[in-house]
Amino acid sequence: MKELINYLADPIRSFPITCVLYFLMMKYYKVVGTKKFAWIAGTLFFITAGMFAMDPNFWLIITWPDNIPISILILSVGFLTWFTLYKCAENDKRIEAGECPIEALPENREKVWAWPNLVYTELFAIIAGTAFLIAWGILFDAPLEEPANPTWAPNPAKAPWYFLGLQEMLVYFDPWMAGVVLPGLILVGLIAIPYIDTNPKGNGYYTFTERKMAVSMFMFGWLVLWLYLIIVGTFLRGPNWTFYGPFEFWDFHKVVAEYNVNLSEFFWVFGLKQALPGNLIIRELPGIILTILYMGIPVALTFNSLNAIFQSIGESKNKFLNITMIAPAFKCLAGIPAFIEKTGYIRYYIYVYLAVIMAMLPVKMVLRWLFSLKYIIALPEWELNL
Amino acid sequence: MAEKGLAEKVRETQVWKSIFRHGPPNNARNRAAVVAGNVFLHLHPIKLKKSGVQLGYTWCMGGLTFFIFLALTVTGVLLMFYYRPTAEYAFNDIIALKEHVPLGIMREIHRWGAHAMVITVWLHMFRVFMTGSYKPPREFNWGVGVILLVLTLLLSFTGYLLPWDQLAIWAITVGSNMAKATPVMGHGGPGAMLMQIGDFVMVSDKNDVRFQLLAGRFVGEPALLRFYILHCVFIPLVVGVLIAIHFWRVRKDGGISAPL
Amino acid sequence: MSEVTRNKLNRREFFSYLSVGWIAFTAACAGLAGMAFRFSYPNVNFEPEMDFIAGRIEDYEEGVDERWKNGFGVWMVKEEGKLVALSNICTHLGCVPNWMPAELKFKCPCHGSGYYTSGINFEGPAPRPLERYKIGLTPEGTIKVDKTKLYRYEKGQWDNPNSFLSV
Amino acid sequence: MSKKLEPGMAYDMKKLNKVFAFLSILFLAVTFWVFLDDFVRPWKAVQIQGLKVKQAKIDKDLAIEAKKIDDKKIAEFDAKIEEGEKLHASRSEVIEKLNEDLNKLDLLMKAETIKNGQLNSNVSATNFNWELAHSHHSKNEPDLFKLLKKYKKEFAESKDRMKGLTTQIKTAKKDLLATKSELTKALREKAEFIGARKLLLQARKTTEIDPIFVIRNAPMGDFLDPTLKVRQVVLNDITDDRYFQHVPKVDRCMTCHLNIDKKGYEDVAQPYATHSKLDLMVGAKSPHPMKQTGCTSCHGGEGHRVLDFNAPAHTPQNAEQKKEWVEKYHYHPPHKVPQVQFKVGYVEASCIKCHKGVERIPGGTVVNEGIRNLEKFGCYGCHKIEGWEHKRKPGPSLEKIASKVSKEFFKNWVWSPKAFNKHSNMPSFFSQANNSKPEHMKKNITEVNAIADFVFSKSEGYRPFSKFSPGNKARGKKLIEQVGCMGCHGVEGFEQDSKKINAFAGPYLTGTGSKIKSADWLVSWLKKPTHFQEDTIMPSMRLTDREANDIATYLLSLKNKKFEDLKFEPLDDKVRDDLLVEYFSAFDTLEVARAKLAKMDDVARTHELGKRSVGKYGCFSCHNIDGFEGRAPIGPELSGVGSKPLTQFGFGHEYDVEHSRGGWIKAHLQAPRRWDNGIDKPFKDLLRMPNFNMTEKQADSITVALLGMVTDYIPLRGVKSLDHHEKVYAEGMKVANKFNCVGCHKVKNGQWDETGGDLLKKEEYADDLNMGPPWLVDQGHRVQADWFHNFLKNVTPIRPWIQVRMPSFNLSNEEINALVMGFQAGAKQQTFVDNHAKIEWTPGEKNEAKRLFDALACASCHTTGFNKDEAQAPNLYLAKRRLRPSWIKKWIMNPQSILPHTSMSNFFEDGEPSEEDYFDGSVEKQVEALTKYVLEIGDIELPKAK
Repeated sequence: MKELINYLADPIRSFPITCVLYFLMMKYYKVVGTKKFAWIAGTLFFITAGMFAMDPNFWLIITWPDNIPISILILSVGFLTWFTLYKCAENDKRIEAGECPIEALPENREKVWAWPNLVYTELFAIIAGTAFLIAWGILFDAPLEEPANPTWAPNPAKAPWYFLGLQEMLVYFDPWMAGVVLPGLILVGLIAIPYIDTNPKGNGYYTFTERKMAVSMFMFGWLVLWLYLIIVGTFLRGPNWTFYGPFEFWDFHKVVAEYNVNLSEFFWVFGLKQALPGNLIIRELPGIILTILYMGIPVALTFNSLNAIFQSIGESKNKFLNITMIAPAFKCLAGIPAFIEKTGYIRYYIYVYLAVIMAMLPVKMVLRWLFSLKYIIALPEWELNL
Repeated sequence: MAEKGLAEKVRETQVWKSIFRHGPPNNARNRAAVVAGNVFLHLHPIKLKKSGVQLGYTWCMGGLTFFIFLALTVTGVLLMFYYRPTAEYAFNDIIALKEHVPLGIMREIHRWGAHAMVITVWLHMFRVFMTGSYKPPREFNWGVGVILLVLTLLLSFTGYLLPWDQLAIWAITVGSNMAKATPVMGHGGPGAMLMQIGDFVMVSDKNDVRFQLLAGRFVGEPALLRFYILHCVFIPLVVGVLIAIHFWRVRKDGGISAPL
Repeated sequence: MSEVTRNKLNRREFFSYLSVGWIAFTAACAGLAGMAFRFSYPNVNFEPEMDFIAGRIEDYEEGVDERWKNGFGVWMVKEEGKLVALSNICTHLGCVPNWMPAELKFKCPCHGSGYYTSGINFEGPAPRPLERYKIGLTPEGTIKVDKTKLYRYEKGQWDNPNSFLSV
Repeated sequence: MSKKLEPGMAYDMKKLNKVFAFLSILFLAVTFWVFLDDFVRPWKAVQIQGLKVKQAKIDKDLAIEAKKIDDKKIAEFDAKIEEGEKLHASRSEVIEKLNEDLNKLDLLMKAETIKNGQLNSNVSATNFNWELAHSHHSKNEPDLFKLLKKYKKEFAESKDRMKGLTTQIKTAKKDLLATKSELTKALREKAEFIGARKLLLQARKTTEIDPIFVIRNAPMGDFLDPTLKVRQVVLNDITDDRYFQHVPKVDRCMTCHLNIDKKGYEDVAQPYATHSKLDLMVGAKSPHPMKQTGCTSCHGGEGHRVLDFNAPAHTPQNAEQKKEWVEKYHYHPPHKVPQVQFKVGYVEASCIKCHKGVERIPGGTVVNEGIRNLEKFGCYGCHKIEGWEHKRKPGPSLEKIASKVSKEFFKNWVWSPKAFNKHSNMPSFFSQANNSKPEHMKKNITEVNAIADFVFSKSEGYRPFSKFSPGNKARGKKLIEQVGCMGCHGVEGFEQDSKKINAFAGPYLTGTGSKIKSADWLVSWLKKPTHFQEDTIMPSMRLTDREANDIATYLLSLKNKKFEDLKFEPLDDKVRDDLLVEYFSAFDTLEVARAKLAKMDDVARTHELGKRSVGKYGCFSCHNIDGFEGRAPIGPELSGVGSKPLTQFGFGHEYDVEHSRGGWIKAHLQAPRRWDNGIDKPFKDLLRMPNFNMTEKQADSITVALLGMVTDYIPLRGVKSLDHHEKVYAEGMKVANKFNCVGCHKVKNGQWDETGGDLLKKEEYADDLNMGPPWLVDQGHRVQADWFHNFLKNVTPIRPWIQVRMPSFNLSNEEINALVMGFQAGAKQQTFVDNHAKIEWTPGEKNEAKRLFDALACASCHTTGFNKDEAQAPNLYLAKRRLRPSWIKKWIMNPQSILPHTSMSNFFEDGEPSEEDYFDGSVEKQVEALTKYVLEIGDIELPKAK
């Protein structure tokens, strides 16, 4: 059993699993968003967690002082994600029934005094928060290791836990992408959200049906691309940034079979059976062309000629296409011209490019797992690897 | 006539009256006055929609984040009395906090509070997104919020170095090495090698962004001092100003979001 | 004065005073911001020196020379008409390998990575060859090794003329 | 109001804009100003000028280089290159083919590398899995093992293929290179020929001011990689004191003194000149490299400050230079600086900071002289100096003075020692600048009378053991010259030599006849000084009765009539009583003091004043006087005088004294009483520091030594740490110094003043050093430890031709050991040498050695035991007991390398034997045989001479 979990936890498998779970959760959010589900899931979670904790290796990982915030994070995010879905489900049922959301009920629109209603709530939060922090401080010592010594590095040397998502990306991207471009785009993307999402609905109340696209994209980025990677980086990465299952001992000597090959090598050596060209640009031309093509996708999507094809696939009644969400996805794509018409090209391109670049991470992950692909463009001479 | 209670007597003193200019907030007029007349409370509107006070709607994460920020400021200022940001003393001062400084547990509270703030600020953003509260007219405030979130991470990151232990310097080393890879501006990033004329190297480990951050080629004493200043003075100041803007805009944008 | 001329005048005045004011103001503010920027780059730094004078070419025999290993962490390797300054930090986990004159290889005592005299790894967990440091001649004809500049084999940098001295 | 404003406006908008524009421009101007202010720094101008200096030097070198390169030769090279290029072009087909091959090989190699990498990672991963499975006895262990085996096999095969490919590629590349071998060779030859010039041209390029230079050093741009920058060394081993914290010293002097550690700028003006002692200081190969020792560790001053010329506290050498600096650099004397820079001649003061526990500091000419003078003048008697506390008192003991001189002589001597002996080290206390007034003189005379009465009353009795019988004065004089008295004493009648020798351990012998009370005392003293004073350093010269009497006769003939005729004024009771009352009333009323005085009788009063005066003038500091044992020295401590704040030096009203530590000390040494000038003081408070009548040179040298006595904390790792040998050597040298061995012997090759051998400067020895006391160069290697020990205990002459005598010193066993060990450590030798083993000869060797010994005519000088001629060299029969075999070899091989002046012949000049017929002309064998021979005759009982 433990070995199975160890096996499944490897990002090669756990990432798709997480994606599928996420997909199921969003698809059946009305089931998830019930109190009954919460009770069952909560109970199951605590039982499994309790069983997991019996394992010394797992215990070691979760009780390491700097990992405690992550346990708290997992618990609170888990609960609040359910809570959100619960709220959404409640509201959505009402909206589907033609009623207003709960927040818009007259009794909730009623104006109440800030004192004592709001002030007291805040006071309670402060008191509870202080008590919680003090208790946390007493129960767990703040981490402190050996005095700083620049001549030897601990292994693994990890960044603070909230940056471990970025550090995990380093496995797939060079630092300039994982450490600079991607975080920068996350920041820009977040700030841009209100300007991209022009859907006027869902302002001031929980809802999913009214803003499916926005919510599912945000939750995917937040839960899967951010929190999942942090959890992997914290719990499952040991010495040499090698993967270790949750029940696996962090053995220093562990080696994972991994030898990655550049796209240019695939193309020239294995494809064309030629020595690598001396000219850097020619050598990397396949990767460069591929990248340009990838970056061209958003432009291509605006072509009206494609629209009809998307439309037809989107309206297909094929069961497989529908269950795997391929048909709805194409339906979305078919909606692009309408979307552009509504919001304009600038919004469209910002939005789609952010999405495309965000998608580079899973794309690169999959390519790595499937083909041991190292770099699409490998120009170490210019420190430019993609 | 019944004897006046002690509380009432106190309320009638000139001192009390000079401070609180209204009676107990048990009627409409005074409830309004208590909020409007108090410099701390007047951040709040006098009345607000019921949904805005419901924990189920707000999760109170923004409030908690602000409160933790205050708690961190207080504990942080206190810790500064015992902590010296120098290579020879920093680690020992942290040990001192643990071993003999009275209520040195302040450090634990500060450390865990920092982590808690990162979590609450993320959850605050999560909630704001889920209720669509970034939608007009609140777009700008969402942007301020995102910057505050980044600054929170930076606050935590800069504070991470201060204990000056292995965990600290290597976490910062790993973190700051990313700055090295900044395109053109970092000596390990794409384009850096183009910035060279003869033996004049315009981007090297002695002048790139990482050097500016660390005041050195590696995490050393100047980096400790620089992070200390960033952590204790510079970022908190910026955060304070942005928090003021954030709150002010919440009010100006019509209070906590609610269905239109 | 007609409305048009007045507008014109206004415009001219606008350009003369208000814009000059704003441009100067902005420039000065940018200058002060630049001050803060420049202030953050110290003019001297107290970090240990990263370059050293390593004698003369004639001082080196064919093969591996260990005289700078302890002080500066550098092996001087003279081979096939080239003199190079090789880093002595194992590319695996940063231990310091030993030079094994009998087997003509560097062997890391931590996890057994092995390197040829050229610095190229051939056994053990080391992911890549040892790094080379910048090496050059001073006008006095002495060798100067600069550890701030690294040359990595897997990046094809060992062909860089600064990564070796022809002898 | 001429103009109507818009409603709601207090000002005219145009006016506001004008003011705004004005203020903004002002603001902008100030912003420019702040950058300019920050940017313009004097040292940048210095560095730019430095570039020109460097350029000039490179141009000079280039000119020299250009002479070496002639155009014809270059044309030749060029022709060769052209030819090579042609050849290379002609082989284009081969090259193309090779390139094609290489291309194919590269492809195979790349593919194989990838495969190999995959296999390698498989091997390591499978290996880990298998090891894990194996140690946990998992079920899948055999499968994993099989897999591992398979991977390993494949990996090995792949590696083999790679090796094959590598060789092929290497060959192909070699072939490719071979196609242009002529070209490469020609190019290399040319490069080698003009290599030096190329480097110089490159270097010259860095001195040019081109646009890139301007960009690099422009304001705001200069953070990237400026060429003009503050240069510094950080000294972790030497610290500055900052509120009890010792922080590494930082010196930035090289920011302007750009070439201080570079050869070739010796003749350039400062600040671009090379250090004047590059081999000793600053140079990378010197014992004090710049990166380790820095600048201000020795020079003083504020080395970390570079703001302008004044910041580092430069100190001008003299008024002239000061004037020049004022004009050139707006120089002003440094203020608020703890340690200003030393003047050029004073820098050696700093040696003392780090070189502790040694008698002489190598290379410290002036400071060594200063230390020697401190010792000579006995400064340490009255002033405590750390590390000097246990030195013997500089003056003779007065415990038996009554038997040596008369009271009248004593008084006159104390009043003015220089009147009797102008070379005397005893300083003058009386009739000085501040106590020459009649009322002072009266009191002084009374004090001297009281001192004499007191000291004589304390004096023990002494009976000489020998009787004087008049001898031959001329013979006595000759003896003085011959036996070596002048190693320690200057002697009247030998003025010329005395001046040269500058011996200081003993007094200058003049007027002895007027000084010494009893001739018997003098004879006894000459024969056995320890009989009179146990701890004297005066040795016995093993004089016979006749010799002692002869010398005494000569010395007694030296009279100082003028001094003898002096009559010292008698004691004035009233003045005495007044002085005593003053003493008594220090802590009491006059009445009590008078009552106390009244209780004392006349003798008690005189003795009381005598005792007080001895205490007042500190006589006991230099002389042993009964009753003053263990009294603290009267002068202020000198240990930290080099760090004493300048404000704590009392300059009084002496305005022409240079206002610096050094200035004060020097002035003080030359005229100690000058600080009382123009000050009205009571008699008892007058300055008492006596006048040594020092020359300026002496005062300077002592000033240097004293300035070095600083309180600076130097971390242990920064201090010169003596290794085991050096420590033992230093201890030995302390004894050698105490007994003035160095007065006669030179202990090292090199400078006179630091290595001893004063006596050798005497005229007769200067011509032939072999006639003087033997050099002790390499002595620790030359002689065996036990022989040396016995020799010092019981001196027996070694060199019969030398007239000067090795005295028998009054050495304790510890002192002998220290000397022996010291010399031994100096030569890095072991105590025990086994040369008593039987000498093993190879067949025929002994005979040949004998013949060689004869052929070299060794016995013509080393006559003892061989013939009846006068010995010109030491007795070889003693060699076995006295010398170390390894030294004998070294000596025979090349005696001049040890003692340049020796009369011993060098039989192996330039490594060639002078007698080639023996031992096949082998130097080693000859030396070996001679050594064996010399050692063997040591076993033979010395044939009775005569």
